[in-house]
Amino acid sequence: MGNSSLEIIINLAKTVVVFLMMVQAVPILVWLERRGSAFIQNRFGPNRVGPLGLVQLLADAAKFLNKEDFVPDKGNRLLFYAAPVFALIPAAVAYMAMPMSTPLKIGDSTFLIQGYEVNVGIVFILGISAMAVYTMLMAGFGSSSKFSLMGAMRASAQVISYELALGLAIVGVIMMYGTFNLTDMVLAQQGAFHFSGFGREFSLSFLPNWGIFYQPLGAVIFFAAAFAESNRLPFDLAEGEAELVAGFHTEYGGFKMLMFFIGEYGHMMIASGLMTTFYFGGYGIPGWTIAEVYQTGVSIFGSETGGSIFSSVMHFLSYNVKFAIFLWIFIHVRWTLPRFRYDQLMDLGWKTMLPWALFNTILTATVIFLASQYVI
Amino acid sequence: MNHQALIAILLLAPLVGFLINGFRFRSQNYIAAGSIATSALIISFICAVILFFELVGMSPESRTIKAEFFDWIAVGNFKVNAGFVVDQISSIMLLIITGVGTLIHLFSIGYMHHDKGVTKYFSYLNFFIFNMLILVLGDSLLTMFVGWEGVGLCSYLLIGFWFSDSAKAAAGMKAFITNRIGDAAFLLGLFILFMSFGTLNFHELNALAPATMEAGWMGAVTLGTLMLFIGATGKSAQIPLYVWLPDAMAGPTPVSALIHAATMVTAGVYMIIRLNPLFVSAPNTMMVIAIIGAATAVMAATIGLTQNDIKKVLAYSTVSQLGYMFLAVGVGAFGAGMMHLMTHAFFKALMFLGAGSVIHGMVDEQDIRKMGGLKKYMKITHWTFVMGWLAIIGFPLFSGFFSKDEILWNAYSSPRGHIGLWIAGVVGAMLTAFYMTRLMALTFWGKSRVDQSVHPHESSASMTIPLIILAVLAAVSGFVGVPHVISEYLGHIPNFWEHWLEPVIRKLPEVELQSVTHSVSEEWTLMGTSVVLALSSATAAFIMYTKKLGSADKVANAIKPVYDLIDNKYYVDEFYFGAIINPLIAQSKKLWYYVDVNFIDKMTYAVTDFTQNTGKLVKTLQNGNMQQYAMYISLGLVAVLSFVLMR
Amino acid sequence: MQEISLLLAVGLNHYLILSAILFTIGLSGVLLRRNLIVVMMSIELMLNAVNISFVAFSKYNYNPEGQVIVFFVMTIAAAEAAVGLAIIVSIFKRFKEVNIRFFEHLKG
Amino acid sequence: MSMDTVLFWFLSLIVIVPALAVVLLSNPVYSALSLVMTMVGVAAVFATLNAYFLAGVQLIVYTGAVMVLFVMVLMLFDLKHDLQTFSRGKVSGFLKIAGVGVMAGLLVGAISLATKKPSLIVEGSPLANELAAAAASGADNTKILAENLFLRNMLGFEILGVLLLVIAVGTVALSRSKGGTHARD
Repeated sequence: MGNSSLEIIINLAKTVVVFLMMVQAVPILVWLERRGSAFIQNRFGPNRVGPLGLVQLLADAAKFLNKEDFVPDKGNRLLFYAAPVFALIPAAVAYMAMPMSTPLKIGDSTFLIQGYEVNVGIVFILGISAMAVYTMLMAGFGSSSKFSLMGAMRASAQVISYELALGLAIVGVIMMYGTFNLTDMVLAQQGAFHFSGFGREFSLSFLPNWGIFYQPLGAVIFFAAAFAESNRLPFDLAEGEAELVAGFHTEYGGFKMLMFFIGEYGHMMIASGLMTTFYFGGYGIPGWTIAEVYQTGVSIFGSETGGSIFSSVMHFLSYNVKFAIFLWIFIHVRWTLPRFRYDQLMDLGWKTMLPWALFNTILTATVIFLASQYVI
Repeated sequence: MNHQALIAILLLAPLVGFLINGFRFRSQNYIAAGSIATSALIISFICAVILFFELVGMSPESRTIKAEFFDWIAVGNFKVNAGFVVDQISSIMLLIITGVGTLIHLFSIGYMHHDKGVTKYFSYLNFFIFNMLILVLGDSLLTMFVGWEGVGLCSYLLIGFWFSDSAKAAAGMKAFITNRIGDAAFLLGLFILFMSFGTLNFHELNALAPATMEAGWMGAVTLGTLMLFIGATGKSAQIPLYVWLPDAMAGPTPVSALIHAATMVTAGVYMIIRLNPLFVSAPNTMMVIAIIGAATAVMAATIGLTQNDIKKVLAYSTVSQLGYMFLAVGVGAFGAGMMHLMTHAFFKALMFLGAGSVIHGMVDEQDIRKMGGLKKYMKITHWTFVMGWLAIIGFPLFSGFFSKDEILWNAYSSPRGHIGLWIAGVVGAMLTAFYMTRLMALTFWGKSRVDQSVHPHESSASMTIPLIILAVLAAVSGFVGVPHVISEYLGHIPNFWEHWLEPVIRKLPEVELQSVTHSVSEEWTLMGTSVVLALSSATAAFIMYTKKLGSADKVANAIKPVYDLIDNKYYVDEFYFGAIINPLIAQSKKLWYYVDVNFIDKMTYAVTDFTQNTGKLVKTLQNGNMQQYAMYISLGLVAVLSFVLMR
Repeated sequence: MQEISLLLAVGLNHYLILSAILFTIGLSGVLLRRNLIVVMMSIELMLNAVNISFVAFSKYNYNPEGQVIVFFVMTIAAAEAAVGLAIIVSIFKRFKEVNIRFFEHLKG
Repeated sequence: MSMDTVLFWFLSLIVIVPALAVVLLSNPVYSALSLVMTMVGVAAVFATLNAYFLAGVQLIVYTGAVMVLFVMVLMLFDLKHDLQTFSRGKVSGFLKIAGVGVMAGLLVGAISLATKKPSLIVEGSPLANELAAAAASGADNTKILAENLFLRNMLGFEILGVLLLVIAVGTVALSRSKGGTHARD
């Protein structure tokens, strides 16, 4: 955790900050989603409260807090209350492992711009976010409502099914970078497009060295599976309004409902963050390596601490720009695509994405092997 | 093609044929079954011919082709390879087996075409050939024993081929059990030889054969070879184990031709020739062999006089001729024995096939009293049969003449021969001439006594072609081994036979020691005597059974006690039953009623009762309750853990 | 002092005893519970207990084989759970209950 | 009191209390959710033992797949009527509890006896030095695990693959309704 007590305190505080950042991003996203959907579908969004309806969220929050906190009569109280809490925790814990910028060096102390670094980052994030299923199951069972239970069943079946494709899509990335560590992956995507293999060097100066150029198929599969994992349209069978009222959170209202919301946006953020990290260079800035940024900072501020701060800020911005683009894509897709039917969903998962993900894995392994063994 | 592959193909072709036909044994398509089996044999025959000419191309001393496929048994010092060897002796056997075998397969297509089990029949035949080839090619006694047992099995299967007839099934069992006795002795012989020499390989055994003659009866070589010879009496139908062969005629006639005349029954002779250096070292064994051979030759011939079944006559004739072969090897004339083996294979196969043709033409009638005058219905069969007849009675210049004459001459002149043996041989030859002529006369010549309902007819080409080929062979094959005295008058035909076998035949040591030489005139005298006696006997038979039909009965009445004795085959079967089998059965029944029922059964019942009761008791533990099982496991774990800890 | 050092110096036997306790809890579940699914969960508990000791040995003996075995155990446990649950579902379809006594019908 | 010690005691609490709950709670849904808690705790224990990859796999496989199946099945059954929690039978019940108790004692005894001997910790694995180095530097040992799994235990790995295929087919065969996926049973 750190060497001195100061570092420990700062690191602990940092986790709280990252958590709050994540939670506070949610109102912005909600606003963005509602405004965006209004533009896309040509209807009224939030526009009365405050400029551009920005204060609408505060009003909403007040409403959520004041709503009646009811529990279904036949329901299981314990599970009913536990479910929203568990919705929040895995998402937050997983997001904290995401590297958001270069480490901040102040004097002898080093602070990572992420909740904490995990060596097996990918596995950790996958494992933690897999626990989100329980939230839905608990909510569905605790509500003692047919709609909720069916929603929960659908959701969990869907999440389990797509976890396979998701995991296999990532295997390609892992094989390519040879690490589970997210920071190492980001560092591996620095600079211009170049790689060595078949006894030669290949390079293209106008392209960044991003994973998307090595793993296009994997990226597509991962992105689609991430949609399914976060239960968003076009995969929101679990809460399909037309069929199940609202799925597993039919019986929820007020603040508990809000927590489900945060959890769902949290998953969206994890997916966007992973997408950025795996395939789009993470916090890296295209055409400007970390060392160059650092040197620039040093020359501007005249000190190493200044350079480090400059680098961290710049990369944090870079990361958030990419991150925001993916979040917007999530929102955009939600309001433009229709929902799948359940059998289509399962067919897509098992018969299309899983085989392609397997193919991608085998192809990647073959190419990596050949590139290391043979000379053209 | 290398030799190993050739031998492999030679061996595997019949096996493959056996497997193909064996897996489709329900099929009744006799053309398919026959052609598969026959072509397998043709392949083997071609391989045998190639191998033979390979041998011819080699120098006389090194005429050996070896093939070792894999280690069969390896226990301590005892090691047996699946090794096969082709040399002068086995190459001749190969040619006989595959050649005659091919002809008999061909004959069978015609003979068996109406039978329901034709595919099964052909698969057995092929399997027989496979085993016979192993017997012949095996380079050790143990490999030979595999084939030895295999041919026994096939013989059993084919004798009892029509097993729905209980008499025929019983004949099969008789053959099998009789052979078992011989095989037990054979195995004992194997053990004795392995104990004293430490090997079962023919080559090594022959090399280890002691140079000095072993006197007495209890020496390892004498005892071992004697045991082997008892095994041979079982397989080759000699006194005292000949009784199965006449009954074996219950099988299909081509089987009798192939197995019980040409090939399998000669295995005993072949085995002795194979091990001739060893046998030479045991003069007492040789003496026993010669005496038993001569006795069998005479005894079987006398029984042949009275038989009325065409196949039985031929069967006793076979026993008698095998006796000649044993007489030959018993007096040390291994070459003559081998030659008689070959000529006999030709003419006896011919006569059996001819008999088959007759039986086929007469719609399964085998009694010669109901035949007669078939000459005009079956021309080809008749003339080929005549060839065989001339050969077997030793008509000059036919094959049988040369081989039989060689045997008789050796029986007299060999240092281990005796004038008594020669007399027995000549008597046997006279009797042979008599009963064969009787057979000819009753079957083909004279007036027809055929039933009105039966219309004899000549057989189809697939049956007559083998007859013709065999007839030619029966007539001329004797010229491969023409004796010196005759060849002078025939333009000095060299004696191929002697030259061929010379390197593998051990000369009797007495020949070098004794300086007794036999004059040419002596040989001429003996030869003339035997031929004249045989021919006059044949003439007498011809007159008795064609011109003066009643005279045979008169003679029989005149010597009624003797005739009855012979007609009942010397009561040998009855003797065996009375002296051995029935007491054995009675004792076994006693054992069954007292020992088995009172002790063994009770003991086994006690064991089963105990098991059952324990089972009933323990059954309650297995009540399907999984958790109780888990409890047993954990209690066991507790027990083990506490044992480990408290120790 | 002995007690304090036992509390403070965590070593191999601490993990082993943790594993043993977990194993015993799982075993008692297998022995005593009537609900088939809970019995299966208890089996998972036992497997996890064993896994802990494997990993502990792996760490303290510097031998990666222990972790490989754990990997295998996990795979087999997943397979076992899948088949076991399929059987339980069949039994539930037949008897509308998952009491372990219905498994007695499988003894044949 | 170092961080590791605190972690260990905390985690053993996290592991054992839910484990007890699994066995003792009469509602199987609670049991299942307690078991999830135990699994997470075990994963954390793995992490304290430097087996980070295994901890992740434990999370993915056990909590993410196996336990989800359990919970789903339980919720599908929705057992309305009360199921007897514990099995009956005075003698066997006593035997079982006694057996478990004695075994617990014996196990703990065995462990404490055995660990007094230094021989329980053995050197000699071919990768021991690498692993020791990795442990010393706090680095990840996933690579060593991979080398061991894919080079030295290849056959086992392949057999596991075949086993999984068989299991997949067998499970589908067991659980499908007669007449195809869409037929009523």
